[in-house]
Amino acid sequence: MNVPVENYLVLAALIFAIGCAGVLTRRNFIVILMSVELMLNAVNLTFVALSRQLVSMDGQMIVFFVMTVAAAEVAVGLAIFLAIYSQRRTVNADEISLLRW
Amino acid sequence: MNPYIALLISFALCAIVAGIMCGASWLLGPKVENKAKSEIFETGNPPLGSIRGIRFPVKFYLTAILFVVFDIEVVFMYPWAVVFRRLGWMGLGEMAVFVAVLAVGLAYVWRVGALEWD
Amino acid sequence: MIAFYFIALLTLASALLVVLHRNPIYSALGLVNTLFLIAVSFVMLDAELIAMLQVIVYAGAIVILFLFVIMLLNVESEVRSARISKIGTAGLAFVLLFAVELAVFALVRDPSGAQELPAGFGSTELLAETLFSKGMLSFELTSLLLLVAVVGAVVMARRKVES
Amino acid sequence: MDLLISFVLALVALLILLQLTVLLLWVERKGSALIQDRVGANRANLFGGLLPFNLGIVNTLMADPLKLFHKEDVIPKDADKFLHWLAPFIAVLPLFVTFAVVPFGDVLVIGDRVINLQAANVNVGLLFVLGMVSLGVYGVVIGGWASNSRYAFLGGVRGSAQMISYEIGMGLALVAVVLTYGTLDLQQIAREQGKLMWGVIPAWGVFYQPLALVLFFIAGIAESKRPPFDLPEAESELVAGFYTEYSGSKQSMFMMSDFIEVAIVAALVTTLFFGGWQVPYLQRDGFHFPGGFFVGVPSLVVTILQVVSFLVKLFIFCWLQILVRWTYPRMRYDQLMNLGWKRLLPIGLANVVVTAVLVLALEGFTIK
Repeated sequence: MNVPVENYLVLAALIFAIGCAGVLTRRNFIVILMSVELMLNAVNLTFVALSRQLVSMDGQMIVFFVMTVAAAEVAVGLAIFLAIYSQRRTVNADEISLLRW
Repeated sequence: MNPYIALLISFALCAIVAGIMCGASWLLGPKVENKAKSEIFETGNPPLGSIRGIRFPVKFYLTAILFVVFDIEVVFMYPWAVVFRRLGWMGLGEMAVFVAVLAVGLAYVWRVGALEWD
Repeated sequence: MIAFYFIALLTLASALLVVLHRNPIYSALGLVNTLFLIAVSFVMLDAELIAMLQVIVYAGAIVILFLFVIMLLNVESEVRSARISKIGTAGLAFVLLFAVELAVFALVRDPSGAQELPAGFGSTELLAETLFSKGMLSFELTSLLLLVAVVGAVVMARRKVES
Repeated sequence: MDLLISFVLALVALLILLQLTVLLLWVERKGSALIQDRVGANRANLFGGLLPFNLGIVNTLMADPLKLFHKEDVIPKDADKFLHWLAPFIAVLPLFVTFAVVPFGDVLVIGDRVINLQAANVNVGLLFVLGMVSLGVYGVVIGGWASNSRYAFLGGVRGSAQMISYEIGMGLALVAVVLTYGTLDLQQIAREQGKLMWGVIPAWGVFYQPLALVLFFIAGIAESKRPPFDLPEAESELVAGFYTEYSGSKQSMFMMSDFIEVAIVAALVTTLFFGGWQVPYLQRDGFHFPGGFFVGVPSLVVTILQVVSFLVKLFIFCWLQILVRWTYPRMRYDQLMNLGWKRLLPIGLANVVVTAVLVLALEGFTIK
């Protein structure tokens, strides 16, 4: 079962692109955050694949931290979203423009 | 042999068994359409309609956030627990700092009353 | 090799489900599925510990958080509008280009012979030793990050209760 | 050949689990009858009760599943059909698979082939169990949401919040166990417990980690949503909670998932704290009693004794959970959350820290 590392990189690139497309086209704030998770995971996959290629544990170690960052990001992101939702009653990211002038 | 192949076999077997068991009623049971039967059950009263639009307290969300954070803490503890004999007091110190910082978080949450249910 | 293509296809299909389905609950389920399949890829890459943590942290915690918010708000499915903003279109084109570029880059590059993996590579012990020596500072900073996340999330979420 | 062996092992693990859950269904009825001074399930019988002895157990084992499988599968009209199907499946599948990493014996020697009696010898087995248990939340959440019923929805929300709260207590209790054994491999943990303390007492986890055992047992019962923690399906409040709108075999899947969780908690308690398949003083070649007595036992008999020992322990802890169920009244929701967050979590953390300090201090003095 020796799949060349390139295949994993291509898979990760595709997942990343899908996530990126989701962020750009979807309106639902929750789905946008989910797409961000997809992108983070695509990066995790490249880290692990390259960690194996380079025979170094550093890649796997970084995945740990990426997971933590993802968790923190989701917790705070969704809390902000809840606070906004209670005032605006919308899940549409386009209508949330507090910081826009 | 790679244990994960064994795990995969186990997974497939369990999926098949679970699928058959879930579908058993659909295969074996009667199918009689009935308007009253397909209503949802609200202890005999006429149902109040769809639940879409019902919202519940933010408490549950706070619980979920705390769960995510402390779950990560526990997850970091597992690799440490495996090798902490080799890491010795140094590793224990690292973990103590980590736990202490998160204990501050727990104390904060406790203080502001996010753990209170009534 | 066949196993890899099978899993890769499933992963991509569920990733597409996340982005394309109108009902956020299905998106969340697609996300769980994607993350689980990525964990399977991790196992194939000899990172068993990371794979299990992926299941525990992502599937068991983060996506649950998403589901909670979806249920907390209990929102109707999004009405899909055909209109995609100009920035969105430009972004999409860019993303496609990026994906193609990455793929070409990854495929064209000379495949350097895969090195022999030392025994015990990817084992819990090795990972933990790296994590608690090289990654010590990041590890401690992580705890601060989590602390900030807890406090921030509690403050933001409770603001809603009072208003 | 290897594939065949692992298939057979997977089948054995699954069959142990299924038999145990169906048996528990009967034991729970008879047990509750015993506690409440009733006769309990005694009607199901073969040949119309013509036999002089009661075949109730056999027939209750058969009759219950057969009856449920022949019921109509009703899906409420506003429900999300796909999710309604998915929920029972996803509730049961991870629990089935969990048993694959639980060792139910040491090794079986046939000719020159040594078979490890464990369906999948994964060396991060404990984390696999935790991961699968954490996937169990999805069945509850999705089941509650898909039915489009108020009772189901409330039950689903309550249930998921309860399960995630107790997962942390469970995780912390297990960290302390890992600290003691220094491995995540369940088979390895079971083997470690074959040693003796001071040459007399078997080195079972319960003697090292009594507090972790209590924490884990409480968290495990709460995780399986059984009384006194059965708020998600509290009959007097929510009809049947998240599976109110289920019937026939899909409903029986949810019922079964409760019993499977009981079996899994019992299996983990056995493996982590009570020596797994270990019989005290039994090594691979026979009994080594303290004081130098030795009784040789053939290898096949040793294996059989170990598997029987595992099953007996498993059953004892299942029975203990049934006793707990019929002993304690249901908790209030605030009590439940307080217990999870304000008791189990701090105690679990303290237990981990104290264990770590003790292990380092003691081993530093004795070994090095």
